[in-house]
Amino acid sequence: MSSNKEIMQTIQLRVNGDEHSIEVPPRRLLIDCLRYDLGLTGTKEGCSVGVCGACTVLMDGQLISSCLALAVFANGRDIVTIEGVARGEQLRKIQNSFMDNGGFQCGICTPGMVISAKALLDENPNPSEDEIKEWMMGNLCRCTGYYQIIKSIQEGTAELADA
Amino acid sequence: MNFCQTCSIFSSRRKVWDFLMDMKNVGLCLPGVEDMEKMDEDTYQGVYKIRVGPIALKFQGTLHFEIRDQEQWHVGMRVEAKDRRLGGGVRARLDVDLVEQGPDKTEMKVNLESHVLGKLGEFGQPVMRKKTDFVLQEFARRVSETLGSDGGDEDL
Amino acid sequence: MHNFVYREPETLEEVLALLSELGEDAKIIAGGTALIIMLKQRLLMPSHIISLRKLQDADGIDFSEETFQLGTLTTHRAIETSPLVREQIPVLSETYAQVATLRVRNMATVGGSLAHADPNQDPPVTLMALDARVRLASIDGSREVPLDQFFTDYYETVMRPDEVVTRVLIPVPVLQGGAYVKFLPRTSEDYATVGVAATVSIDPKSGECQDCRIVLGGVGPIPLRDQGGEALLKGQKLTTELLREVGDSAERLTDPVSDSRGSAEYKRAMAAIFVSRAVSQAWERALS
Amino acid sequence: MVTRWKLQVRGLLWMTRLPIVCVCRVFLIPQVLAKSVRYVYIVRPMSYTVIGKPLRHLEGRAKVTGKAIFTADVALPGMIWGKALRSPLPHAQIVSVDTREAEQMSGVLAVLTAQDLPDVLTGRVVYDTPVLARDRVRFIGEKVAVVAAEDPDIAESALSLIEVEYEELPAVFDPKEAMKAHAPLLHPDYKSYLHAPEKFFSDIPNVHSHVTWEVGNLEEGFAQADRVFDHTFTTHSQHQGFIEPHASVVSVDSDGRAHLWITNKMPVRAQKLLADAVGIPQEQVVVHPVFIGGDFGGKGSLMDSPLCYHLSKRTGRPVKMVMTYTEELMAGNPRHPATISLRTGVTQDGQVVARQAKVVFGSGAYAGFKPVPFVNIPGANQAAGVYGTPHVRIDAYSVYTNCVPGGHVRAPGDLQVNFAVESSMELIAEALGDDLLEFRKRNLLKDGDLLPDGHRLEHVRVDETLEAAIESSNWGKPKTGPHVGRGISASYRHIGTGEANGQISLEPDGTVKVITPVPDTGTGAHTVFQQVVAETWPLPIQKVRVEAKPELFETDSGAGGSRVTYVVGQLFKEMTEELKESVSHVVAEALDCQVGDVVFEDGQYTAKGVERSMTLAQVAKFGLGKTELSIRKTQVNRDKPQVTTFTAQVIEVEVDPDTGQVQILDLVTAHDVGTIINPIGHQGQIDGGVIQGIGFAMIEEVAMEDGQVSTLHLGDYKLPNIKDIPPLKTVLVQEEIGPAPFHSKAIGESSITPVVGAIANAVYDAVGVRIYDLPITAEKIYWALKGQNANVE
Repeated sequence: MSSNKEIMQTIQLRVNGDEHSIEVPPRRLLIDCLRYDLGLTGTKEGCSVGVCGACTVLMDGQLISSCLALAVFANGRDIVTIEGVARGEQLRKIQNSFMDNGGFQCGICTPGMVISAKALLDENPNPSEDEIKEWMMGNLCRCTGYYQIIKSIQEGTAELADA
Repeated sequence: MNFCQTCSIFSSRRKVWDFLMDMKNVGLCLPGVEDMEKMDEDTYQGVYKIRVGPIALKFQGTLHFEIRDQEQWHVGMRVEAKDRRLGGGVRARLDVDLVEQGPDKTEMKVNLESHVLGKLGEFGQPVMRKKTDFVLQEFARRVSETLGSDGGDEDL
Repeated sequence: MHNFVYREPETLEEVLALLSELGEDAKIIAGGTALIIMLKQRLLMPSHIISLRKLQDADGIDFSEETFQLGTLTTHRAIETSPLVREQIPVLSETYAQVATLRVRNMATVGGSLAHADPNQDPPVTLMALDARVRLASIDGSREVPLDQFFTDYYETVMRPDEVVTRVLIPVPVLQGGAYVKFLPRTSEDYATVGVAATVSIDPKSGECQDCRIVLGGVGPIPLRDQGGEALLKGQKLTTELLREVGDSAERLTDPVSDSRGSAEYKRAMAAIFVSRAVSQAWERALS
Repeated sequence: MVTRWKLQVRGLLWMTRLPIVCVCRVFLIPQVLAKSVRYVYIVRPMSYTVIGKPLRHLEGRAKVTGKAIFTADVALPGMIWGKALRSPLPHAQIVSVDTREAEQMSGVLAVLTAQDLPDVLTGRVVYDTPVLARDRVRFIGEKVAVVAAEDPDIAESALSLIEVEYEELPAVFDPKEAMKAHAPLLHPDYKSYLHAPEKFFSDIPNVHSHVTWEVGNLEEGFAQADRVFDHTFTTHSQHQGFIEPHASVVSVDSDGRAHLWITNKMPVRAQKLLADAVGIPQEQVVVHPVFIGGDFGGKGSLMDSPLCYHLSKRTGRPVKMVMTYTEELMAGNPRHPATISLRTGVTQDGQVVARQAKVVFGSGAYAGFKPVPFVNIPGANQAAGVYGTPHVRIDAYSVYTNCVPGGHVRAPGDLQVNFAVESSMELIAEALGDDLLEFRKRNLLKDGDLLPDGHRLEHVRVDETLEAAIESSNWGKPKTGPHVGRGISASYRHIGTGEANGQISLEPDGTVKVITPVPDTGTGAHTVFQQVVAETWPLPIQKVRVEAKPELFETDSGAGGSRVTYVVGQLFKEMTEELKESVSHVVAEALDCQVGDVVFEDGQYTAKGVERSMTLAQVAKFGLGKTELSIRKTQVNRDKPQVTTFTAQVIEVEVDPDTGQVQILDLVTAHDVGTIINPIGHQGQIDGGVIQGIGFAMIEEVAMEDGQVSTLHLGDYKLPNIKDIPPLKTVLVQEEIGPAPFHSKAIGESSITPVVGAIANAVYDAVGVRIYDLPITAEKIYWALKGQNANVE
């Protein structure tokens, strides 16, 4: 249990297009690696058991809970976090849509919501209300009651917005 | 959590009483109890192991006689045990009443009030409850079996 | 979480050799959705974690004349979205689609879910109703276990510590109609209060049940197959009365725990209701 | 005199998908108001430039890009982690705590117990809560020791090495038991606690606050009654369900100043509370602003921050503590469970003339999470509901038990009591053979009526609101199935009062900067301030900047109690007018003209007869160093407006008679609103409240057995997800009358309250099952139906 004899492992990961080589203990969770080792605190921790979706990231294009993945899982993989959704100052249309339609309030679930919504729109640019619900049911939001999130997704696209 | 178990034992009340007074016997009838050791007249120390799937719990603790009332044919025991690795424990109160049903037939009523504490209590309580219920059923069954039984009532 | 050594072998042989060497000190990780929670809670503190994630050819869905095969690392989502599964065994993709949320389905694997043996899961229930078998491998060789003999208790199976699930096999053709009905009185991504899978084949001439399987999840220490209810159905036409009897038969079989999804008594009563719903849905599908 | 029109906002305003019906009623004559009304309402059609526009929340970009920094995101050089050891027992004496082994562990920097801390209690009002349990623990989850380590895993490991010896004490979990003569006393010294309100002391065991609200004469009221009804209801505990668990970071610098980052919507209050809790002067605490990941009333306490302080002081390192969600559910500050007993006197012709209510709240082990001076649950005073009752007496008891301490959750007490009131109204109407709607309408509050707290209401819009809800729903129409039912419920919510602070200045770049100590908890409050200032001037919205700087203020009420738009908005409106006046003086000086001649046009200042014009930036430059271009103000607003806000809902459900499962087919929520400052935020409050209300009514329960919470993660404590939401229709009964800026009203705590009563009533209408005990689960309905079939009912 003591930390001094701990075996470290070097992992290579690509986060939002940037290559990183980091030394982590195998017990390190991906969420902690992103938040503390890489300083990408846009990924949030809510429930810690994979239910709330605040920690959602994309690993090789698939939505996962970064609180339920070891950092070593991401070795050699491609990770996209909320920080990688916009291109620099240029937002995606879905991000603008969340702002225009009240898709967030406190903002704690928003990174996970936006990532999930973007992944949906990448796969299905015109989702029906039911398809949105089915896809997004793993992202909890306590503030909005979801109605304005549905609207944000219906009116958004995964494309980059005009700068 | 409260558990009750009642069974009929084909043995005199006196014999059942004597049997229960020897903690070694009690230990043998409780599945998972190991290394029961006498500390003093009323206190025993032991290890209790229980498995829930891949989770192996090992409690170390004491069993203490609080009541030995032969006039009322009532035994009261207190159990306190800890699993240090997990940071949790069990506190229980076990009450046994013996009712004479005939010269060679005794009804044993077992009542267990148990609390799962700390980390252990935080998760999987429903399954722990089920497991505890099983242990108690098994206790009644083994006591009956050792002393003779009519198969026991499946009365929960 | 505690410290552990993480191994990520690339061949099954290496996995099995490690398991044989480390025994109970090692735990297998695949998708990780269940194991990582237990590690976080420190309910498990193995010294070694052996990952199957780098295993070659351990995922995938294959279809032959006799069996439908799912590789151990196939994700829930892959089964849910596979056109082959949808076409051949629609009830299977429907079942996997009802597991928790998209993120869980993207990570959780077929083999992992079976080895975890949580009685509240959905897939084992349907797989059992499809007469599935599990292929296990150890350093001593491999064996196949019918799923209805695989689970032994809460979170427990017949697997030895040195064994790993390599494949799930479903005999084909499966029965004509299948349904998985999940009772969710709270939220839509909850575990089931009770989940029931039913598969039915009907004689087109007589309209009578030729064969069927009924399995219940969430109402006992393991998924429960109701052979009594199956016997009641076989050779019969469907009537409301028969459905009620089949439901009652299932109810008697159940041994649920009381929890936030309902009291044991309620779950028992719901088992009867949902068995009859699953059977009538499977029946309808068998006819169409 | 009254023009009334109905307007479908679909496509007209920003909402296109959700059906919103807007009923506007505009009084053309301002003098309609009675003299007793304190506020002069000027009614005019919407002709604002920024008010009423669906503006993006100003912090939106930070939130959708992941750049918004919340407490748990704060990273400081050398930062270490704290974790708390919690009591496994509900009530016990602490015999000894042995931390030696934990201290030895590699990576552990400090282990503290109560012995290492000053003997000080803390709390939001009453100081009754120890930072670490000293000699006794009073609930499962109470903190007993704390470890600081290099990482949270090490800290967690060290916790299991701390040995605590307890001697168990008799515990009491049910408030009714706790009030009995020989119940164990949890806080024998309650009366000596700091800020314990003497006025509300009680001699009943464990009752730490007994509040009475009374109007009329109860005896007289019951004497007038032809029939008297008694009903008792019980309600459960609900967690706020914010997705961000409580977190704190404290860094004690070399000057001994404590820098604090905390999930707290009242940061200035937190500064004072922390100073008291750790024994340093208030100015030694510097609160840094952070985003707050959901509040819903629950984030007003210090939570772990005093521990962070002590650990930081001990180790010389910044210390972060983030509660796990399990800790939140075990030891957060959930909604108070309650027992509500109502006695109602009604005349032959269906007039409610008397209401006696006894409301018992399970306070939990400590009262320190309660933020009101009387240390009780304010919503209890709604026990007459929206019904004008001449004789009312309400007794609210807040009772210590060995359970998790309760706190405020959106509309605290309102939900519990409203469920009881709205259920009992139907029980009474049914017993009288009266029509459910007519019985209600006959008894609704009217202008000039007194609320149970003695507050006189004016401009009561409950009738119109209820009517609007009915009209937009299927009430009275044929049902679509045999197990379909509809339920009505109505409520009111006061507009909160308190102290507001702010600073407003004209900046060299020509923008107006607004500084507030109030964080935006997600309600869009900062955008509201921006709009209020921009409209008042008027300026384009981009010319107004809002910043949260709690560290600049010494006192402030912070966010909560449906107060922010009213008290803070009003302050900023006045300050804007003052600043504008100052600017006019500067302009007059610059342009060498009379102040009265200064004109502001098209974003430029000029004056009558003067050729030159100045931009705001030029004015700022000219006025550089002039103190009057930066105004700072404190305003205490204790005047509870006589206008309140009403909500009426009609909910249609279908019940599966085989399982008891309830599906909401249609939910109509009608609101009596003033000017809507920002429709995005306004609708967001309505939507979120409704869904939180559904969670409370049917899904969520902090379930406890012998003081032990059994729903300890979000897999067991379920929050409604996007697939669980019903069709929602919002009806806005609008009238430009409201005490807040531009005749706006409060909305944040309105929509949540009536949901539970409406569902309960709808279930009864659908299958004849009357729920007296919340939550309304499928299982309860199922067993009730079973009982009915066996003719038990």
